[in-house]
Amino acid sequence: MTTDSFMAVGSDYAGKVDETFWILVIISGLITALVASLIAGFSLRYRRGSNAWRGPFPERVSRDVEIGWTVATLFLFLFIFWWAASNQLAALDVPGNALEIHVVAKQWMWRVQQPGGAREINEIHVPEKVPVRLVMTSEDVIHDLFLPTMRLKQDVLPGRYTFLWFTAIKTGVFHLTCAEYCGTDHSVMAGRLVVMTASDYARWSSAQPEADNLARQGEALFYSLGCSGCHAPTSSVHAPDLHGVYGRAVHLSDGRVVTADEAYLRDSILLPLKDIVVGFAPIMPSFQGVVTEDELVKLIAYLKSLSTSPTLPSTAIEGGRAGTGVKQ
Amino acid sequence: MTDAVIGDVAAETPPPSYLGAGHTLLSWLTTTDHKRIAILYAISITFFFFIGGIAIALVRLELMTPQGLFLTSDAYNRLFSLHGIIMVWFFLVPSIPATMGNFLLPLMIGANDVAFPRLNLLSWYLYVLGAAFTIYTLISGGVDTGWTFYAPFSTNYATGYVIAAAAGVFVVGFSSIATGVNFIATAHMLRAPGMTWFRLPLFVWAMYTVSLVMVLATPVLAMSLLLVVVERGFGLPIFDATRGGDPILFQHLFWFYSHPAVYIMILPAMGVVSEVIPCFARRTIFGYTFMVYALIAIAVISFMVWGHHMFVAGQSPLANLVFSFLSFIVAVPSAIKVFNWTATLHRGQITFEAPMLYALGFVGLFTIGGLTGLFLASVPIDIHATDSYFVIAHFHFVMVGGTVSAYMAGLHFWWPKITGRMYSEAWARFAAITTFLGFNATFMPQFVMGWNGMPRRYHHYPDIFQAWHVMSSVGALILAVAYVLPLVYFGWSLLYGRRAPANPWNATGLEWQTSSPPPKENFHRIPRIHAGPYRYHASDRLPMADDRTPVRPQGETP
Amino acid sequence: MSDAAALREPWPDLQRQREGVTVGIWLFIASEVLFFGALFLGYTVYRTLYPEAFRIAAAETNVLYGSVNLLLLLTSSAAMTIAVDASQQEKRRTTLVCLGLTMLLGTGFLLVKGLEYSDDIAKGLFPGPHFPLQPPQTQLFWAFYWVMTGVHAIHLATGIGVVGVFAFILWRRLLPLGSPAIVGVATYWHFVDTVWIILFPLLYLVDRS
Amino acid sequence: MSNPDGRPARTWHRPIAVWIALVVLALASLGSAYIPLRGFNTPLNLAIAGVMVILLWLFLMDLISLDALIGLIAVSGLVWLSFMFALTFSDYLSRACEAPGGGPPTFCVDQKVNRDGF
Repeated sequence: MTTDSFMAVGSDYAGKVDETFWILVIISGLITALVASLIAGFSLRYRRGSNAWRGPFPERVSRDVEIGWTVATLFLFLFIFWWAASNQLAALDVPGNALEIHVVAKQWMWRVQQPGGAREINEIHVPEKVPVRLVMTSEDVIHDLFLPTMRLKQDVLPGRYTFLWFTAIKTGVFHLTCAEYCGTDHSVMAGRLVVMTASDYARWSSAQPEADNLARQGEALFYSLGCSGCHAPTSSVHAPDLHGVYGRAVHLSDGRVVTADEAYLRDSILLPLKDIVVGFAPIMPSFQGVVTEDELVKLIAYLKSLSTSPTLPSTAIEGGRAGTGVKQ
Repeated sequence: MTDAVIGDVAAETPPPSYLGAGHTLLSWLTTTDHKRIAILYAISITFFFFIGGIAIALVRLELMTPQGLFLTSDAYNRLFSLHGIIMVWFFLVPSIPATMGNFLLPLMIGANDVAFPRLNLLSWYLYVLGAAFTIYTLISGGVDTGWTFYAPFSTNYATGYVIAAAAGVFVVGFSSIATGVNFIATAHMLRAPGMTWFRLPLFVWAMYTVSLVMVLATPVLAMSLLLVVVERGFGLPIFDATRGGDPILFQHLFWFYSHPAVYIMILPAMGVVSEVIPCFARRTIFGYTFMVYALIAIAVISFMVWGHHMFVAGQSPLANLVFSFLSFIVAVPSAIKVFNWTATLHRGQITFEAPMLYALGFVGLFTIGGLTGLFLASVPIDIHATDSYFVIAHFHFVMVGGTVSAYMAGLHFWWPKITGRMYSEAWARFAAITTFLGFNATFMPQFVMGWNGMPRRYHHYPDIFQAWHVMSSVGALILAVAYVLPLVYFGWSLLYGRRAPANPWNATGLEWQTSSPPPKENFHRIPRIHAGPYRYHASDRLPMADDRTPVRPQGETP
Repeated sequence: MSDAAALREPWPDLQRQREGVTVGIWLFIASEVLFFGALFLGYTVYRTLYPEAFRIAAAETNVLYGSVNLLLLLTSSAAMTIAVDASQQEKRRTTLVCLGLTMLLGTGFLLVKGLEYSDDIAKGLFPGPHFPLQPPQTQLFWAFYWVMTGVHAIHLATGIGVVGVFAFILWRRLLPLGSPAIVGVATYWHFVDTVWIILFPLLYLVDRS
Repeated sequence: MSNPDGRPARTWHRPIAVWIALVVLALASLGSAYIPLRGFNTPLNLAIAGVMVILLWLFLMDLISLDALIGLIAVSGLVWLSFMFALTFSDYLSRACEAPGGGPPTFCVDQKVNRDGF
């Protein structure tokens, strides 16, 4: 396996993290040097028997000194906080055009599904200079996807999606490891992040044997699992039409309004009684244990594709307002 | 171990030392004397220190090569889990409070004993019971959850003896609550006449504040472990994601204890160092009141920063920022303390006996440990550094470089008081310097490899980290030697050491005004206090109390 | 019998010792508040996340048993207070009777609790694969029900034991009536009562209307 | 307790009075649970429980006549509990989705959480 160093700077964000890190190293180095040299200096000058002058230290001065260094420390620390936090806040917003890759972790492997439908194990191929958003979940314990070159890591949790995004600026093969202790083979739950030029990526993607579109696979599931029996617009069962549901505001029977994003759709499939849409009876069975995480990924991809399809009218959700204030 | 000492001391003067007040094993196992309970604790935690040490020695040996030497991954996981559990709960948490705290708190405030002597003994027996569970876990095959017991790994997936291990920690938690209750009640109710709050030595303040943390944090640990046990044992879904449970809730509960627990470990260390540095600098502590307020501030704010362990766990971004902010705030009082210790040296008459060497080492290592804490409090840095060797190095700087150094400083400082014997100064200085060097050799490389992306709890690792791992392992070997040495020269001192005078360091604390070792009732009459601690300056050199006469005459001929 | 018999090392006098015991027991209570507090936190988090599931699940608790138990414990607390007051006025008989009454009421609580548990188990309300309620989050409520009431029952059983031992000691005159220990025993008992007062609305009164 | 000797002989007057108050409150809480108050049932029940606890602590546990120190200890447990609740909920309550139409953010776990992973 040819892997570049752990510390290559894989993204602009990684460069910023490094910058912050080294400035912190310099500040800490200076403070440590100050303390160390004071200790050494005092130890030498005021060793027993030296002829240094040792008078009392005036109470008032000592008080001023205390207040002085307390305030100085406080301001220094608050400055570091502000600086680190503002860097962080700037990185919170995911670009809207991010390429979405699904990652399912289990003891002790990473299963990856590309938006084009290609499946990978312990490898993630991404194009260079394109924002990539990883949508991750775990089938068993907590794992953590660690991309050292991106200076990113994020716990991968069972029963829930967590996200990471980055824009790679450097092609190559980089490390990908698990950083949250997950049992026996935790240390070998590793893989590769392969960053390719956009054209290489497109070529690679289409050459994959399973490059059947995720959404198309999801559509097949939608019929084979029987979802269409109720949710098809022509069905006689009173169930919400799902066209355009993704990203919309959904009014629930208990008065709440939620945005139908991945997490909502996931819950609606696994735990249908949790959020009942206003105007519908709670008749949908739970698909917990019936669909796997991989199948969920496909189903949700299909539902998302229904929102982007221009030909279908979006009469989907009763009482649903247009998706104001909703991103993605 | 001490019988040899007692034999001839007891015959000397009418009120025998606490060591001479009964020679049978039963007299030790049923004692309610805080000094003897301190000895019982000291023996137990020393035992566990070396068990935990052996576990990590094997781990460091295994890590000499990227593919390991002789352990399976399961065995490796069990060893580091055991190391964590034992070192945290069976050594570090009780280390200074249960030994030196128990021994010195009543002496320093001029009391005969702690407030509830029988509760004190009970706390030791709880420790022993918890220890029994842990030993059972150890011999039946260990536990593989790490010391953090994260759900759902611990509840559903771990293959080790999770319930037994959790039971051990649960029980030992109550031992630390009992100690905390005892210390707080003692500090409030049993101070000698004239011993006002602002005349208390900083060690007493440290014991007081650490007890506060123990009493208020430990029950949450107990409950979170109980919840893990009921989920694992009875299948009740508490953190089970398939039934709506949230594994992050466990982390909130766990770190609500375990972050303050770091301060349970470091506050007493700060107390010890605050006693040792003034004594060997012959200078009053700089900024006494600020030191007190800093202790209190740390004890309170330490409860509000736990979320910085969870920046990548799936916590909300807002919570990340809140916890990051509070974590920077809690660093301020710690920094103040470092500056004050340093300033105490100013215009002193400094000598460099072993306790002082350990204490100065503490200040340096704690400074590095504290500053790297700032890295981990900054969200973007933490995202890269958390769960890596950077974190390992950081908390070992605080807990080993900090707490263990201070523990050694205190042990050397009060050894003459506790045992009535002097130790070999030359060997002790050698051990102190070796500790400092070995420590840095072990953990400095871990900062480097951590930042370079070496994740923690890894049995196999990429080849590029091997050089750093080897350096670290060699450092660990030096450190091991430095920790075994005291065992040897302290043992020698018990048998052949020179008899200690009542006040070998010419220190001002109240504990030095009674004989070495102290009589069973500590003082032959309760002292009256008319001055604060640390009056080392030539101009105001007065003892804290009027009762200067030690119980036994100071005729210390070796 | 003199107070000297109740005085323990290292206290200078009985008054001081009484204060000390009070400080000690209240510290323990503060610790217990956080012990149960962790449970309350878990309950609150999940109830905030799944209000609907908690409503469905809590409808299955037996409010009659819960209420009877609340009254039993409130009464036992009153009896305990009378016992403390009586002991301080050297009213030996009243003290012992009230301690006995306290234990009796506490035991009554455990009996009722036992009946309730067997009903719950008969209805299959112990979380597991064949749990009768849907959605799955209802099991969270019941998990907390079992842990909360279980931990409380253990505390109460301990309380009965401690009161029993203490009553025996007073009965055999091993300690004088004025012993400060009674303050500790009583404060603990009241705390266990407190926990039930909080648990009652959380477990039995959810969305009854 | 505070007043070992000086208290008059009416041993059981105060406990009984408090007991009556507690029982009345308990029944009130139970009764109110069956009156539809549209979401205010639980707050009301908890408020009543709070009053009951205050009564119990002040009069049966005798906090009212004890030292301020004891009061401080008693309150400290609750204060620390409030740290735990406040900071834990700073996580859970901010795992919120953006509310459409500018309304207040609705609580919904798992929505857009964890965009902090970078």
